[in-house]
Amino acid sequence: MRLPTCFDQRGAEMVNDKPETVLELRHLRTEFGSREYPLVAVDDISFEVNAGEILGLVGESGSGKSITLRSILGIVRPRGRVAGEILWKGRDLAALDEAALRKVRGREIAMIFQEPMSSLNPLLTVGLQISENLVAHTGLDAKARRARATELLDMVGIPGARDRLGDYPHEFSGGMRQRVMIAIALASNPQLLLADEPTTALDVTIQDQILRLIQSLSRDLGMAVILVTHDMGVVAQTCDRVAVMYGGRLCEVGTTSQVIADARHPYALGLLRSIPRDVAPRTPLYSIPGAPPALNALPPGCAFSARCPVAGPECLDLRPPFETVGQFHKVACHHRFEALAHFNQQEAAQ
Amino acid sequence: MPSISYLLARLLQIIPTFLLVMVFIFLLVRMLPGDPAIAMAEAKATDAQVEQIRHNLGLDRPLPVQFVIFVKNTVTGDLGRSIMLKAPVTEVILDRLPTTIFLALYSVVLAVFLAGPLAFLAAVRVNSATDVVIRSVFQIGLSMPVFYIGLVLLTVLAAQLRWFPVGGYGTGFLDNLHHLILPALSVALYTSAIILRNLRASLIEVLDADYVQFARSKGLSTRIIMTRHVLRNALVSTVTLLGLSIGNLMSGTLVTETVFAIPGVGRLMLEAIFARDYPLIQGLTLTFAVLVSVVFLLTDIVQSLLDPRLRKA
Amino acid sequence: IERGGAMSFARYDDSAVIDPVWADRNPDLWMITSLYETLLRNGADGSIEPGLAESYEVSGDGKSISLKLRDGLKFSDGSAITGDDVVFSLDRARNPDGPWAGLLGSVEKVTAEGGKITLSLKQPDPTIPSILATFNTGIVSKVAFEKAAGANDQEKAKAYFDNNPVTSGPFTMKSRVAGSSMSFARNPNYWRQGKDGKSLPYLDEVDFVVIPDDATRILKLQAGEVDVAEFIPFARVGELRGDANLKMELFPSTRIIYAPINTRDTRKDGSKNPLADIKVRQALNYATDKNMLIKLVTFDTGKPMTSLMSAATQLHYGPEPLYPYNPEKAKQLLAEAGIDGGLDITFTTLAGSADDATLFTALQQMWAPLGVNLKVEQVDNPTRGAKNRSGEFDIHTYGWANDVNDPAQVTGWLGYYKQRQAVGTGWNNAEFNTLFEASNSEVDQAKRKDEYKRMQEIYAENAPLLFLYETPFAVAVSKSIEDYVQTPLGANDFSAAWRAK
Amino acid sequence: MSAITHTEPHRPSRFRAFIGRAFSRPSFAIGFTIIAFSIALALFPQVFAPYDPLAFDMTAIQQAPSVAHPFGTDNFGRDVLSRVIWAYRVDMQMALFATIFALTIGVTVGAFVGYYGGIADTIFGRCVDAIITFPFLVLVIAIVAVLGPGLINMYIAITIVNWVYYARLTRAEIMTQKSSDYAAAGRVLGYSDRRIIFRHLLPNAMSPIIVYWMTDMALAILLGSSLGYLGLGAQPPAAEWGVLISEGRNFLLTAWWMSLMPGLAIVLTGLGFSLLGDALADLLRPKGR
Amino acid sequence: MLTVEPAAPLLSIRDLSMRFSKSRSLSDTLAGRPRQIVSALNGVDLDVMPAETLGIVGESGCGKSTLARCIAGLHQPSSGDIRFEGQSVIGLKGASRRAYNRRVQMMFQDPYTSLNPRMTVRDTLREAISVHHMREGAAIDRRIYELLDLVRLPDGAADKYPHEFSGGQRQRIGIARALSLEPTCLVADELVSALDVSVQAQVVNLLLELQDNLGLTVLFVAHDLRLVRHVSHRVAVIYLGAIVEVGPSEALFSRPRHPYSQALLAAAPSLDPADRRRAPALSGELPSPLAIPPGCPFHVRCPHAAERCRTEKPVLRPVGGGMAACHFAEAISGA
Ligand SMILES: Nc1ncnc2c1ncn2[C@@H]1O[C@H](COP(=O)(O)OP(=O)(O)OP(=O)(O)O)[C@@H](O)[C@H]1O
Ligand SMILES: Nc1ncnc2c1ncn2[C@@H]1O[C@H](COP(=O)(O)OP(=O)(O)OP(=O)(O)O)[C@@H](O)[C@H]1O
Ligand SMILES: [Mg+2]
Ligand SMILES: [Mg+2]
Repeated sequence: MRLPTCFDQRGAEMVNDKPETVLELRHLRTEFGSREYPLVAVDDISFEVNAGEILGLVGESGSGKSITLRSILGIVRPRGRVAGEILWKGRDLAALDEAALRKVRGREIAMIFQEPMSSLNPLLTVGLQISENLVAHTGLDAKARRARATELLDMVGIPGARDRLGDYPHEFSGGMRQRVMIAIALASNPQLLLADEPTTALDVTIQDQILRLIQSLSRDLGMAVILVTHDMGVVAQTCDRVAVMYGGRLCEVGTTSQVIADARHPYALGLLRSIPRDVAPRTPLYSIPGAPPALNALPPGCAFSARCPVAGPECLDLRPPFETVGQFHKVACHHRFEALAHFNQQEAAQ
Repeated sequence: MPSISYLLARLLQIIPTFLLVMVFIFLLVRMLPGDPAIAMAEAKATDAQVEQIRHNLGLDRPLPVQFVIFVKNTVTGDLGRSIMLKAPVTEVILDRLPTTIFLALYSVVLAVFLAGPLAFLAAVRVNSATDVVIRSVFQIGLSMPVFYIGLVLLTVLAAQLRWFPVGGYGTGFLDNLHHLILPALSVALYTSAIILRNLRASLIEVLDADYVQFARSKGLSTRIIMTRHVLRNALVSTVTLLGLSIGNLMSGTLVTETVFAIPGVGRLMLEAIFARDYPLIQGLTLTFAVLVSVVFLLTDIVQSLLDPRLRKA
Repeated sequence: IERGGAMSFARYDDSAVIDPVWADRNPDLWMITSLYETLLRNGADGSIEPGLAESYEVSGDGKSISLKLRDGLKFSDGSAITGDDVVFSLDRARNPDGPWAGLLGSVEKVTAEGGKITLSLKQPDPTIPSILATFNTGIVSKVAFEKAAGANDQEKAKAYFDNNPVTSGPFTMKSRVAGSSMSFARNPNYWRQGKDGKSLPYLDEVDFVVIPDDATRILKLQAGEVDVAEFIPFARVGELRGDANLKMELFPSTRIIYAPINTRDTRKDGSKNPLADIKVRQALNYATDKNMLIKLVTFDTGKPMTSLMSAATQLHYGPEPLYPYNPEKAKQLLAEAGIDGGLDITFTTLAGSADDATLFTALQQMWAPLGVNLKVEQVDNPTRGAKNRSGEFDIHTYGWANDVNDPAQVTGWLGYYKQRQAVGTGWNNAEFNTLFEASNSEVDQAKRKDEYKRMQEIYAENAPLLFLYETPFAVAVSKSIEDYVQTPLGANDFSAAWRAK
Repeated sequence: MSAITHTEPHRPSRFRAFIGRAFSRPSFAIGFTIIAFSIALALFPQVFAPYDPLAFDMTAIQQAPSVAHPFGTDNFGRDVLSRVIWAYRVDMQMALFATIFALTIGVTVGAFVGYYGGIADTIFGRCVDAIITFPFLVLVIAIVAVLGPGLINMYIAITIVNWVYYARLTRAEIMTQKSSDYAAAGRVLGYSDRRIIFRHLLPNAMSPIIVYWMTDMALAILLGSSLGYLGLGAQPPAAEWGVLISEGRNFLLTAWWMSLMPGLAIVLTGLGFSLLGDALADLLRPKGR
Repeated sequence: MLTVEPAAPLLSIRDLSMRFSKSRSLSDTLAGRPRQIVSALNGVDLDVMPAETLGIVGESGCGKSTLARCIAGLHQPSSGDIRFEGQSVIGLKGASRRAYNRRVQMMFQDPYTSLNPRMTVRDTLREAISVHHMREGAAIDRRIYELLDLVRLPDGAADKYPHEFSGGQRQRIGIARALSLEPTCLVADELVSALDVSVQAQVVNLLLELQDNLGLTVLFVAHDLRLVRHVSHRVAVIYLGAIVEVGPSEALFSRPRHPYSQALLAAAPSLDPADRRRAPALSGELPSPLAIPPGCPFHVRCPHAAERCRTEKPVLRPVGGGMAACHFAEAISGA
């Protein structure tokens, strides 16, 4: 298999510089609700992100992607309880208090929220919402902040940026708001960007532009990125590695080409199958049978077992361990070979 | 800023309010049993004397004539003479109004300072013991008559501890602050209870909002998050309520003014009603109408300053 | 001891205009004699004493009264008090628009020759000396008054009052903030001398603060911020007696608390009025335990009524309390009146008055055994006044204090049909009316006394009222203040008050 | 596919679940208990009151709280506890009737005005200003004069003034709700405006209104008490908390229990209402946490 | 169906324009600055045939939602006409509006906010059915289960509240609600943007199936070109409030005529990680709907822009199998 060109380059860098792991999650667990009957939104997740790397995070809606990102920044507290370790450059963010976390937030780690409609304060001008970031994290004076804010809006493709600084969020379209959020997140040149579906509301041309921007920042400044998305195309075009989540748990991690072209987990396989490609127009698409599980009623074993075409009896009770199936490629499934066979068969049958 | 046409429209709207109030108050006041002549002469005057007084006051004229005179005089700025105080109504009102406005504003400021931080605390620790205790304590303000709370405050803080004077008001700003603290406090206890509940509810909502989470993710200081993002947004709805309470206070301080011996318009209104002092009642009502309209206008302006979405043309 | 100093006084209400002619509310009336001296004065024992006039004389036919002014009298501004001022003041007092003009109704003309004042009367009027000791004949300075701005007498009066009036009484007006405070200063030209031979008044200054709320007024006194608090609720009298820093004064008064009964044959709604029956009225009076009421409402500071007027009124006749509690007799009277199926009566009270509420509660309990079903109707003061005038009530509460040191005022008010339909009761007794008319021009004091005795007997028997009780004026005074009095007529008399310097 | 097989409810009892959820919250549990107890006292005061609330006892005037009279006695020797208990009847009634009509009228008017805006809103705005400006006392005295004193007329007077507050509140809520997607969805589904207002917008706007209503009940008791001054409200000798407090006001130092005990009753009841209101609003929020 | 066009369009939109005026602030008024106008739609011409799926794609903020809302009657267009079965539907009121809406349903982008959070699925559906008297009495309940069945929701779903469902399920509730009125036309505004691919597939399958079974006309607004291509018979491309190209789906995707369509297709991310583009699809300043450039609105970003484009506004004209609004459509696409 031919490595993607981008990856190729990056791979070379890796060999040379021994890429520095900036973020490492160890057994991250985030739960809500009462302690007796918790809703475990993120369940024992471990992965790491290197500097200059873009990690894609995909998975079912409600599988805990956003909560994972929020847990990293500690903004699920106080209602959500975060356990495990979040090692940011060796420091455990989970153990830090609010004040210490504040120094990390925005400056070192920035986040783009999923809902562009509700994540901007409706009462403050866009300019102010950008520049308050600059006030908090840079020493720029008012004039310089204005210039920087204009530059940022320009960067994310808002036309007439200078004149729009004084506008309020409700005067922007959904896509524009999303871009404003991206601008805010990028304002202080973070070392890690947590991007939660940053381009859902954007059309492909703008999406392309934004993703390019993120990519170039990542490449040129070594910014690490965790990119949550539903669009496999975006993953394929942008990410270096991909993690797949289901039911609050990680089921597969690997390089982009490993996951997209050579997925092993039945959920990941199902997901990829659902994309309309190489199917006749207006014919039924594949979709994973069954409904997503309630997070507070997951089986002790594999979260996907209820919908899995290859599940065995042990899947219900026994949590499948992460097994390495290739360089960088890990899968958590008891029956990954059956799964592969099952989906290949189906494909063949079609 | 709200648009100028909006401001103009709002100002013009005071006119119909005014007319409405004028008609209502004129009729209603004359519907009351007893009239100034009886109230004035109390029991002692003979029927003939009462008739004489009535004639002197022009009350024996037909109602429409009286109304036309009332409207004409009002338009020219003449509110008539108070029957009870034997002085021009305008003079009497202007004499007493500042005290009441001072008291109302003072108590609102106190209420905000009381309720604001505690609402924050309650909202941040929602449903905790702290929350319940704060709400319970403020409930007292909503449940006890002002005359009772006022009396307790006076007895303990003024008469016994001698920290503050018993009733009355002072001369000059600082002296007034000192004199009026107890009455302002007793009104504030009530207002703050209402504000607290409302603010707490809005705060709970706002604290949960995505934009607050987003602000946190930016690494902003708690102070900025709380003031710029949380408080400001929570205030939008509280401002309306605050406006309503100030509007209420203007005419609603009468018991306080009585208990604390403050010569304000609230007490004056009470006295005027019991004396059936028609010109004074009318004058006071119109004054309240102006004040309330101004307060509402201000709250609208403040609100649209806070919330750009409300800046409609 | 050096007498003098300043005294501060907590009032229940402010004065609007302290003017002899136009004052109409008690807070105005009761201050007038502090500013405006009358020709004659009411003595402590109720007799008429010389005032600005050193003597007075009634002509044999009773149709003229002459008085002689003292020498060297001066207004507060130093100008002399002359006959002209007296004529001016008395003529003003007769202005028919003024609320008190009726008191001088019999006066035809007032003239002055130097210091000699003559009032010629249309008919003899035994009350004139008392009226000349009453506030409405207080002497104002003609020159100063006429200078005051204003289109008519009433506006002039207000302007005069507002701008540091020239006064003849013991005090002058020093400053005033309408609705909240007022300050009197000593009039250096006042004519009277105190018991110690020094000129009155002793006080350099009296400062008034208006505190409408009873409890606050008392607190202000207890906090030492004022020296005197008037109108102490009777409920607090006992407590304040125990306060070592205070004297709890109960000044004898002419105040009576009573309940007019509608004696008309039909009620306003056209139904038959059981209270028109004298027996029913007597029965209700017997069924009322006045001592209990006195205990409950006045906390034993009051005393039962013995006549239509208070015992402190001239010509009072009342050997014993009226209608002592006797439920048996009440029952019997009701039976005689043919009331057996019970009686529905509405008791109109003043809303917000704790005393009235107590009264009602007690009466309801006392009368229930007789089959009287008492319902309450709470109204505000003007409404009560209007109901009284229109006769739209069964029984309501009222109170009275004399303004004039003569029984005619209260008697006319309570019993004379032509004046106010006998305090609105509609009670119209020919004999009473004739006696009253006669007494008003009766020059012979003894005869007049007899007429009054008879009137009081008739009134007591006919019971157009529920006779309740007399109450004193309760004033709490700091121990450091001496000789402040509230007269039986209610006037505040600071002229001899003092504190040790 | 027959209907019968489907009508089996999905879960045993939604209501039971709601109650369970409700009572697991202390603020609901406390508020509910207080109000339930208050209602019991209001319905059956004779069961709870140890004495006749009206009976004088001249031998026991103003006695301090004791075993025989836990709340002491008043200046007629009446048992304060019994009077406080009997007052529940009047005051709970006041809390309900002084607010329920204002609530109904205000919410209806506010909903329409908020939904349609425009000229109706302008007229409404003027009425609000005029009513809030209007001296309440004049209105009350006029109403008594025309209709006579009594609780019912007090309700009328309070309602005339109070609906405005509900209307303003509702208007504001409806205005924010009407721009929501589900309102648009209702329009697209071809629903009438009335249906959209009352079936869709209003239920979603109710939380703050309920909270205010519960506060208002406490306020109504307070207002009713002060109107006792004017002869509206409870007529003597009936016991009513506000009246009890003002009766005891002259005895603040000598017989503090006369005013304190009914005061505590008001505070407690008000607290009950407000805790209940907050908890209800919380529970009725669709994603109640 | 793909080839033969029925004569009468179900929905025909003519010269539809929608302008929003921004409120002026006090300082603007004082400074005499004119009121700003957002031109969300600028003369849209579009025909929708019965039983076809018309995909609508375009840049964000170009007026797709506005168009959808105008069709559903939620916005009153500033000018132009929308005809449904030949009848104008502009300014319909009362009963006729309700009757129109029964036939033309809109589904919202956000499934959660468009469902009344206080009504169970049963209540929601029952209301829609009974208001329009689609069924009566016991038949209503039966219909509810039919609908749930139709959108593949378990029967138990009937008594749950919207917040108890996943995003895809909510979308399906919305679809069931729309279908309960047995409409002729569905306007789906970004129906699946918020969903993961598997759920997207579910919803799309459902839509396709329903359309085949019920003969629904669907306007499918989306950003995901792959999906639009999959579901649409024809596709319209909007740029700055105007249609720049419309044509049969396959033709448009395989051979776009308008430079903007070309840029769109070029920008669509490929699924193959190996196939990463190096050059951006478009460059240049994004125009704002507050100030639409004269001439061809796209000329500021168009790689082929000539002098003519700056001055003359191209009209929508037949090009190849569809229509395009570009002076040089043939030249560009023919290349
Ligand atoms: N504050 C909260 N309290 C309780 N549960 C929560 C809270 N926030 C999120 N959850 C639950 O946690 C789970 C994971 O949510 P999350 O937002 O991370 O999903 P997601 O993977 O981002 O989904 P999507 O793709 O739809 O955005 C969901 O089931 C959600 O209901
Ligand atoms: N109510 C409104 N008031 C003012 N401007 C509006 C309003 N609604 C939409 N607009 C403006 O109209 C233009 C088109 O908006 P519309 O929502 O139709 O875009 P869209 O194509 O759906 O975009 P997206 O893909 O981001 O949803 C935008 O510039 C938007 O700012
Ligand atoms: Mg998410
Ligand atoms: Mg849109």
